[in-house]
Amino acid sequence: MTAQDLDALYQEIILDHYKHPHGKGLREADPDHSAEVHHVNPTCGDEVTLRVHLADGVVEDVSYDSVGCSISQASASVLHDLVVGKSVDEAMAIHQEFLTLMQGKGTVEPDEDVLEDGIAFAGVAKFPARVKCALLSWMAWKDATAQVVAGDGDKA
Amino acid sequence: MTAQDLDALYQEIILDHYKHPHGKGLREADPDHSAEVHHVNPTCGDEVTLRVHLADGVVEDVSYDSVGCSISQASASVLHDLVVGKSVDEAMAIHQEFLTLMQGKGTVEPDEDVLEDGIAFAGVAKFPARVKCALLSWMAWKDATAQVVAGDGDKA
Amino acid sequence: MSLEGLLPELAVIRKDFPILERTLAGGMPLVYLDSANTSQKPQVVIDTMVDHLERHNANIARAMHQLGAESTEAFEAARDKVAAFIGAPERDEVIFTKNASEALNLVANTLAWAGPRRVGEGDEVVITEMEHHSNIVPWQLLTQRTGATLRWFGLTDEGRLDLSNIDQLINERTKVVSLTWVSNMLGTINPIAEITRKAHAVGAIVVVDASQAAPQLPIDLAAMPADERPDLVAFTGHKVVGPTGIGVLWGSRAVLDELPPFLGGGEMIETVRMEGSTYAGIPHKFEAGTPPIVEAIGLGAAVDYLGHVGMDAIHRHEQAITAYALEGLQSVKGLTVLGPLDAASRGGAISFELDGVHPHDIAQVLDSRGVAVRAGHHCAKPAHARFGVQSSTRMSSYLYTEPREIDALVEALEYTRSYFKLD
Amino acid sequence: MSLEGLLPELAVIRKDFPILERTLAGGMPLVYLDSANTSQKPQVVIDTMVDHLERHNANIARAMHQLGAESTEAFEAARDKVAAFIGAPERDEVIFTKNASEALNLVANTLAWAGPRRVGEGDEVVITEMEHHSNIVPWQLLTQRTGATLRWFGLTDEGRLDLSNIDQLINERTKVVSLTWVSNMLGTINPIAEITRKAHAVGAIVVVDASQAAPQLPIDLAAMPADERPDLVAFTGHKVVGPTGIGVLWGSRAVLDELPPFLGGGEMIETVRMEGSTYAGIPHKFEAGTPPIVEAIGLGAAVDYLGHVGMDAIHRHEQAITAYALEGLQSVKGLTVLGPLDAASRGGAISFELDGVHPHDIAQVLDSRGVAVRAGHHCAKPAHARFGVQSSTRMSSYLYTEPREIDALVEALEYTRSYFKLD
Ligand SMILES: Cc1ncc(COP(=O)(O)O)c(C=O)c1O
Ligand SMILES: Cc1ncc(COP(=O)(O)O)c(C=O)c1O
Repeated sequence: MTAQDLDALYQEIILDHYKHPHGKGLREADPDHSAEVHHVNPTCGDEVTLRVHLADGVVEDVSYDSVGCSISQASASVLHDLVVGKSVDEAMAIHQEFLTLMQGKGTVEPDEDVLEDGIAFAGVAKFPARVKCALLSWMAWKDATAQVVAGDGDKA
Repeated sequence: MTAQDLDALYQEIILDHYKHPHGKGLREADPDHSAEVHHVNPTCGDEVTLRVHLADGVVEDVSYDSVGCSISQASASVLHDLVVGKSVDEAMAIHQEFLTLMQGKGTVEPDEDVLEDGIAFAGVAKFPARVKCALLSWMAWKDATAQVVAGDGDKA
Repeated sequence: MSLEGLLPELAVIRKDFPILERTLAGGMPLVYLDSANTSQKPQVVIDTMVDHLERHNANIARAMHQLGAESTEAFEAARDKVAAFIGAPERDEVIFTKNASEALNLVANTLAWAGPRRVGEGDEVVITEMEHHSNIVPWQLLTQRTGATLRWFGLTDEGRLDLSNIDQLINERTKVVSLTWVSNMLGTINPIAEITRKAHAVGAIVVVDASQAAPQLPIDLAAMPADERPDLVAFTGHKVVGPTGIGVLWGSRAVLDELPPFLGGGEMIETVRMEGSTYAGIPHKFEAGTPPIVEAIGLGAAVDYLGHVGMDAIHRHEQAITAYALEGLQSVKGLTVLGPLDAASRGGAISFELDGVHPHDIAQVLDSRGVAVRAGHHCAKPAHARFGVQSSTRMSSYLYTEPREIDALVEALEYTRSYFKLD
Repeated sequence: MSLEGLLPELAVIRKDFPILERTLAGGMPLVYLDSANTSQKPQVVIDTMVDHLERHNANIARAMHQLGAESTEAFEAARDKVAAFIGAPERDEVIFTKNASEALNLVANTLAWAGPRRVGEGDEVVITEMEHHSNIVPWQLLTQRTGATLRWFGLTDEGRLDLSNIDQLINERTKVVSLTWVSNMLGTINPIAEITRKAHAVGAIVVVDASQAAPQLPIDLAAMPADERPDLVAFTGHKVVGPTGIGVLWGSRAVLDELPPFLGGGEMIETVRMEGSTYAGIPHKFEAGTPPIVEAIGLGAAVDYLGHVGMDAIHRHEQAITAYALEGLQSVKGLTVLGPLDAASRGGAISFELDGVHPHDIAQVLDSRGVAVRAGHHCAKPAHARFGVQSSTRMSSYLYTEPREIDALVEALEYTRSYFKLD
């Protein structure tokens, strides 16, 4: 990659989220409506422990503890911003949008209205080795959310 | 290989032994002074069952049953000619001479006084894939002979 | 000489294979009729490998620099190509092994250890009498080691599977049925769909050795009805114009997920602590260590090449050559073909006997005329034993084989007869 | 720039490696410092493989035509070359596998099944905390599956084996001690002779992972005193300038004869009947199926190449570069090297941390300057955990590395610090 690509990858927004992550730390949550997952990136060992708390179909909180590179840390922070307070359906749609962006090999134009700071990850999509970093917490979130939904279903 | 090599491989002597093998067939032998072995060439599946009968340090008989190509059949026949009636030590020396010839990649000059018809196998030594054919019954003979000698030793 | 069904661009295709220009000892041109043993390689496969080694070589997955990214991308693109070649329902179901033998052993070895598919005492594994040793010995080892029972289909005199006792053989104790799609000795094409249906009906999994099928039959796994689709399919790179050192195990995600790991090490893990480890998902779970990277990339180029020529066209070509060869061979006095005589229902490997000359001696005389065939048991001793022979001579063609090469074989066989002074 | 100990013909050697001429994105020349991950290939290795594929390709052993004889001869000559490279007491003790991981698994897997070396309940297997995952997971699988116990040597703060409890660890219950010769993360060279002596004294066998040793240390097994000579040694082709898809397991005939077969199939048999089979002797017993033929031949050319340069000279070169790199790296503010700091007693892989920047980010910035290093856990998670880090950045040199490439690395690290706005 060139110096220019480097700057496309490490957008200021990403470095800001990295240095000042939003919502980091694991918070207590009502055990009936929450789930915790632990995901790792087997290639590099980056890890995230992530808790999702849902209430009445709304994402009440996403709290997480993680070790990893700037991309993986910043993307957890952006995830927190984007999904907390949204309905599960809306949040899943945002997840899908982010996934599409990341898997687009740099050809997908991100929608700022949906992805907000997440558009800064458009540059990451060009680096296959880093896509996994950006998706680590997002995949963990989806997994945890599915678990809560399934658990709630059991009780219904 | 060329047509010339082919003729070097399939010497008349070899084809004669192949068509009219000496000593072929399994013969009864005093169980105290004989051993039977079964050897296969794993590559092509050629097989020999071979019995050695020793008496007073002399090779009384070598009898065998075998399935295989002209080279392996002819070499069993020549083996029979060369070792039957010889002392075990003499026979082992002939075995060594034949082995040296076959492993010489065509560079060893055979001694007709020792190897008699066996010198016809000089051409085979140039074909690594066929050396195993020529040695099949010779290796079986050595194995069986060693077994009888060891067995006799036990009784001594 | 032009036969119905030959590849229209045969002369052009032959030019793609540099070895076909080789002359042998005594100035003899090469007549290569040993493709069921290993196929020759087109220039594009060789060039792709060279380009990788000279310009993009790096380890994969773990390396995140540019060379690493290029290498990883080429390796994973090869997986996509192989998945497309066999119509795999999912690309991650394609596992790279070192050859077909390892692929078959991977299955037999892991079935001993854990999981719902585990084979134990009282269980039965069914194979056939026409299997290659690589689809016999792994199952012998598995059943011996676990106390299970090995059973097998016999063969008819014509060289087909004897299915008369299929309902006894495949029963509620059967855990695995493993069989070859196309026999490497007899050429027989087996009724995979029918046998898979029976096996699935009793809850057994089906393993198919496609080592001889992949080179010559179009395969579309996704298009097969689920109850007729095998659970696992193995083939080997060097028989589909790819390099040695690479093989493929395709397995349905459901079954692969049920198998415990095979080899342990780098790349197949999720996390490792001294006290214990967790494992990655497929395909990585079964790809421990640095995989055969340049070999997978070469295989990708190989199946692409076959795809461009067209597997339907290759299959037609093989059938045309096989029919022509069956006819030519049977014109030789004292020659008996082992296996089905109908070219339309068989593969292109033809094993035969010639009265009065041992296969080794035939192959040797043929070689002196530049004609390369295989002599021996072709790693199928039980099938030879079934026909009361210990070895045979085998010719096998491929997409680059011309009718005049069959003529050369037939002539060389006549010469063999005269060389050994048969009437 | 010229250092004491560098290869005298370094410029000429670099010309042998075509990839070193590569320019990367943005016109950056390649600075390849990831050789412990995989080494680059000299032209002679590539050309040898191409020549084989274009002119001599055929299956081995089983093929008796001219191409088959040529291929078999080249393959077996490669075995001779590898045997010479490690000073193997017998050439038949050299077994070709697909990589080091398979070699290690071969041993761990077969020890579960049969024979005097069988590992069972109550037995102990000893490894170390600095092993590559490929020398951890196989032993975890073995001990979990058989009810044996896995134990391990810890590490000192300096990154060496903690031998203080060696007499408790290696005891009369110990059946196997398996350890790396040179660590791929810490660079540490382990005292193989001493540990082997202890293990042999209690009747255990010793398995050595020489994946990082074979590229840089002269190895002469035959010259080792028998009680200090490991019983089994594994290494991998792609780290000794050979291709991927090929690895080596050397084992003493005595121990190899005691192990049951690993993979079953073609070439590893003596005879096969449906009811049961008997197996060939070494090396074939452990080489089921078509082996990686062109890969073995490539490896033969590779070890020949290293032999011509001279392993002593290569070792000196590595030491010189390593000393220079240790010095350069430590001049970077906030950088900590993990592992021994004395170049004379370590290998050429140097892992480090840089305060305030994650290894992935370091590697990415380095890559933008053409400098290729590895970031992550290097398949040595437990060793990272031991030092309380989750990942690290690793540079690794080889016989083609120049001092100016170390300079480029150091400069790029300085640039990384400024890019991430560290003071
Ligand atoms: C010390 C060590 N052991 C084992 C291996 C595994 O080698 P391979 O991936 O070629 O099987 C490696 C390299 O990755 C290594 O560095
Ligand atoms: C039917 C069949 N199965 C399995 C194999 C084994 O393939 P490989 O030797 O590449 O593992 C072969 C070829 O040798 C074969 O013809």
